[in-house]
Amino acid sequence: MIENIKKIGVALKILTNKRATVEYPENKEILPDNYRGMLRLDIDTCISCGACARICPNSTITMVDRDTDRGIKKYPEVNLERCFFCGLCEEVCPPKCLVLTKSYTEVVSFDRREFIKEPEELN
Amino acid sequence: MIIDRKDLIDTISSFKKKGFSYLVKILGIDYIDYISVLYILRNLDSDEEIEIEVHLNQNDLWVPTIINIFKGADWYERELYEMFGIEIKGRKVRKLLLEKFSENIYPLRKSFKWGTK
Amino acid sequence: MLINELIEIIEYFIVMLITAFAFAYFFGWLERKFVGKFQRRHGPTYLGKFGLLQNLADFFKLLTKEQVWPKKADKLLFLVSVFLIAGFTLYLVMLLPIYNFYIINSSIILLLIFIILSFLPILIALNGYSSSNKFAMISAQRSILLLISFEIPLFLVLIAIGYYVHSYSIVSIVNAQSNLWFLFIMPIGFFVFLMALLAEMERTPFDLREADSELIAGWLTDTGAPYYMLALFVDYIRSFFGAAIISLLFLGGWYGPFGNSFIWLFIKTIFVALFIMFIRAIAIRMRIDRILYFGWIVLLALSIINLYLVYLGY
Amino acid sequence: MSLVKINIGPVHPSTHGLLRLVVTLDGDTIVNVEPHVGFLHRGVEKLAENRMYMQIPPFIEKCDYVAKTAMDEAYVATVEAAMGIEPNERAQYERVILLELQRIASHLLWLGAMLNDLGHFFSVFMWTFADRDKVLKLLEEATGQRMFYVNMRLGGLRQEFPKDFEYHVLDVLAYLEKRINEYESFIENSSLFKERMYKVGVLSRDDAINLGVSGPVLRASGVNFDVRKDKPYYVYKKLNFKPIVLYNGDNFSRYKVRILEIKESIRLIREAFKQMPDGNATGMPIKLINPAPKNKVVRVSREGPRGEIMFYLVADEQRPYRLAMRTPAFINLAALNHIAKGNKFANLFPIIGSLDLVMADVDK
Repeated sequence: MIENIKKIGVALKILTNKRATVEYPENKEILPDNYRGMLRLDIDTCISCGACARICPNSTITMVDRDTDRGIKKYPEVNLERCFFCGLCEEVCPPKCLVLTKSYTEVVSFDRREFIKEPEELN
Repeated sequence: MIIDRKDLIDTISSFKKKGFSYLVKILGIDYIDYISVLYILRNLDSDEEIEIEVHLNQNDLWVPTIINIFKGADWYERELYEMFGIEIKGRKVRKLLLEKFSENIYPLRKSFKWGTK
Repeated sequence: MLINELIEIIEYFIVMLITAFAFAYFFGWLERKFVGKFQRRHGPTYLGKFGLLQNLADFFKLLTKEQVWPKKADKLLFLVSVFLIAGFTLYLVMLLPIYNFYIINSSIILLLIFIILSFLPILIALNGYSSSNKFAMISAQRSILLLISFEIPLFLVLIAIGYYVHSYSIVSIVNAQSNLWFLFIMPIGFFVFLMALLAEMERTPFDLREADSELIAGWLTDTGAPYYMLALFVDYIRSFFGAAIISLLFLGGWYGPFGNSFIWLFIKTIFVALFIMFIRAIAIRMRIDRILYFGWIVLLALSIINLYLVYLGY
Repeated sequence: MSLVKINIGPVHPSTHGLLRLVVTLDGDTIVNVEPHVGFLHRGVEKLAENRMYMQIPPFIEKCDYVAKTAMDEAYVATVEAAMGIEPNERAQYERVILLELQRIASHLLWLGAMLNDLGHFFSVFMWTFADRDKVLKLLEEATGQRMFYVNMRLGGLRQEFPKDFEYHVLDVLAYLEKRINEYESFIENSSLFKERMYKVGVLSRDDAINLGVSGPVLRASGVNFDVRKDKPYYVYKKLNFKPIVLYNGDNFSRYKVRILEIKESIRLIREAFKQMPDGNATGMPIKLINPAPKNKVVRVSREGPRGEIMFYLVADEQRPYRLAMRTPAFINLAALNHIAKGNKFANLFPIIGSLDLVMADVDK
């Protein structure tokens, strides 16, 4: 029985620890600066080479053609339902225009079509 | 080392007597014209490892069971049977993952095509 | 003459009902907050000031859910046993005296309470049996096992108290504790009584009936949402009753340092409830065969020793 | 007594993930436990035959979502062996640090889930999760993602450690060391715990070898085998790593091996930070065309938190021809039937807890 009393002693000491949980909507955790969150595309520097579309393991990036002043060019369009933010596309992009930002803006919506982000929306 | 499947059981038990008492893995590889089954054993004291390979041609795929030498081989053999369709002679083997509605579907064979992108 | 007695009973009935419901409600809330603090998390904070309305929200949520009857379930037996359990528990609460405010003060009130209390596990077993779910079956067997192994030590301790006070009426027992609490007179008896009541109230380490890591929800596995809410509420009321009985019999009910009033009884009950929650946050569930060993050998021996000590005029 | 067959379904409070057990009971003692698996089967081995080398790590990591770095590092080491690339000194040290941090996080999660199976009403579960969160923050700081890091590159890491990463790690380790002693005294000082853990689910030494279990389950039965010592890789020899072996093979020794392994990992990380040379640990960035592999057949085995992870790679030009994986939980679960036979029904869940199963590991 003695060990049980020692156990209660330790338990009382543990009772004094401060809470570890954070009330999410009000205050949020601080993220490190190299956090891989939402994608951001810088349209003008994109040379539409399609490297990101080919490297993506889940093939979530498809090249969609947009007509710009210099004729029709292909730009990446991301399907966020399938993307798991592995960051391979960010590394393989030659002009480094596709970047994963720190904002994990809650990618939530009631409509599945909203998950497919057009190239213009990726900013 | 490559051996024939007839003397598989006594080579494995001879190796077990020599001290290779730990079965690491049984795996199958589909080389289109034959399927090779590998038994990897390890000697826990001297840390050596030995690979015993058996070649099976595509039409009669069966392998004798080593369940009574290594109890650990049970799930490996069931996985082998499910993934490659290799019959395990000497024991009743049931599929591990999908028992129903998966007759003669053997995913790890090269002949098994799926929606390749 | 009969009418004002009747009015007095109804008045008492309402007061006790309100205290029982209020206590059960706050017991549920306090348990979530206290165990939450113990586990370094917040507990409910979203509804109401400190999450006070959380239980209310659960109450209505469970009420709105649909009641699904399993095919093989025995509907009549289930309904009878659920409402009997609820009825008996509330009836037990009615028998408790508070200071000078009680319905019956007969000399055998304590025996009546514990006879009814020992009848509840049988009803719970029936309830589990009627839902014909495998887990509920095992839970019903365990409920009977718990009943058998914890009743005898419980009653031996009661006999010790009764012998000491020469009567079983709770009021006279509490009056006998005016100078020295029974906790100090018979500490062994207090330990045995506490363990037996923990098993009665299905609290860890003896919550075998509702062992969630093994039997999913024990005898409540197949109950529909409204009846689950009723069973949960009854569970909290039984915890209130257990805490009240312990503070009445062993901690000198309404006797306190300054004036003795019913506030002391509530403070002690809340303190005992906190202690029960603390045990729930710490202890691990005992295995069924260890509980039988604990009940039959350890508790039985202790209660006999306790009885012997009291008999010797300790 | 008639045998009762109980179906502990895929969704059960105490199975770790999606595992269906069909238990045949004779009264309260277990006659036979038959696990039904396959709920998390994603066919990673077939998937790998269709992806380029550096596209596969995200899938390999999902095969063991608790020890992600271990699987990721083991796979990338196999590809490096196939291509004849050797990570430089600093990269080896940094990989060992990340591996040991991941082992601590995995053991902490196991500790909480194990106590939860004993009926502990989530107390220790919440504490260990809060502490594991601290370790995950460290890994997040080093790799940029909280759960699936995809952090290993050929010949090194994705990026160098941030500036004062070392100081963050050292004070988290100091905090963890204090907490582990607190947990140990809290958990072991209870007769209830000893009752349910001693001599329960005993696995003898030659049964363990015959069944082919690995990792803490094997070392708790007295077999002195740890890939980090027997086939040392990276800098474990320099950190003079000694495996933890206990001998009576019951639930308690499986628990104790993991607790001591956490302490050993803490010591290893501190030692690694002391000996780490300067330099740059970033490996080769991702490219669409990887260097051609030199030797065809490669076999690499590593020590994950649950046991020995082994990759068997038959290399093709740009895609693996065949990638076979030996995941430890697969065989530990296969041994469950042998261990649990004859025990009480209430003992089944502590035994499952002590085997530290992760279902994605089993189903691959």
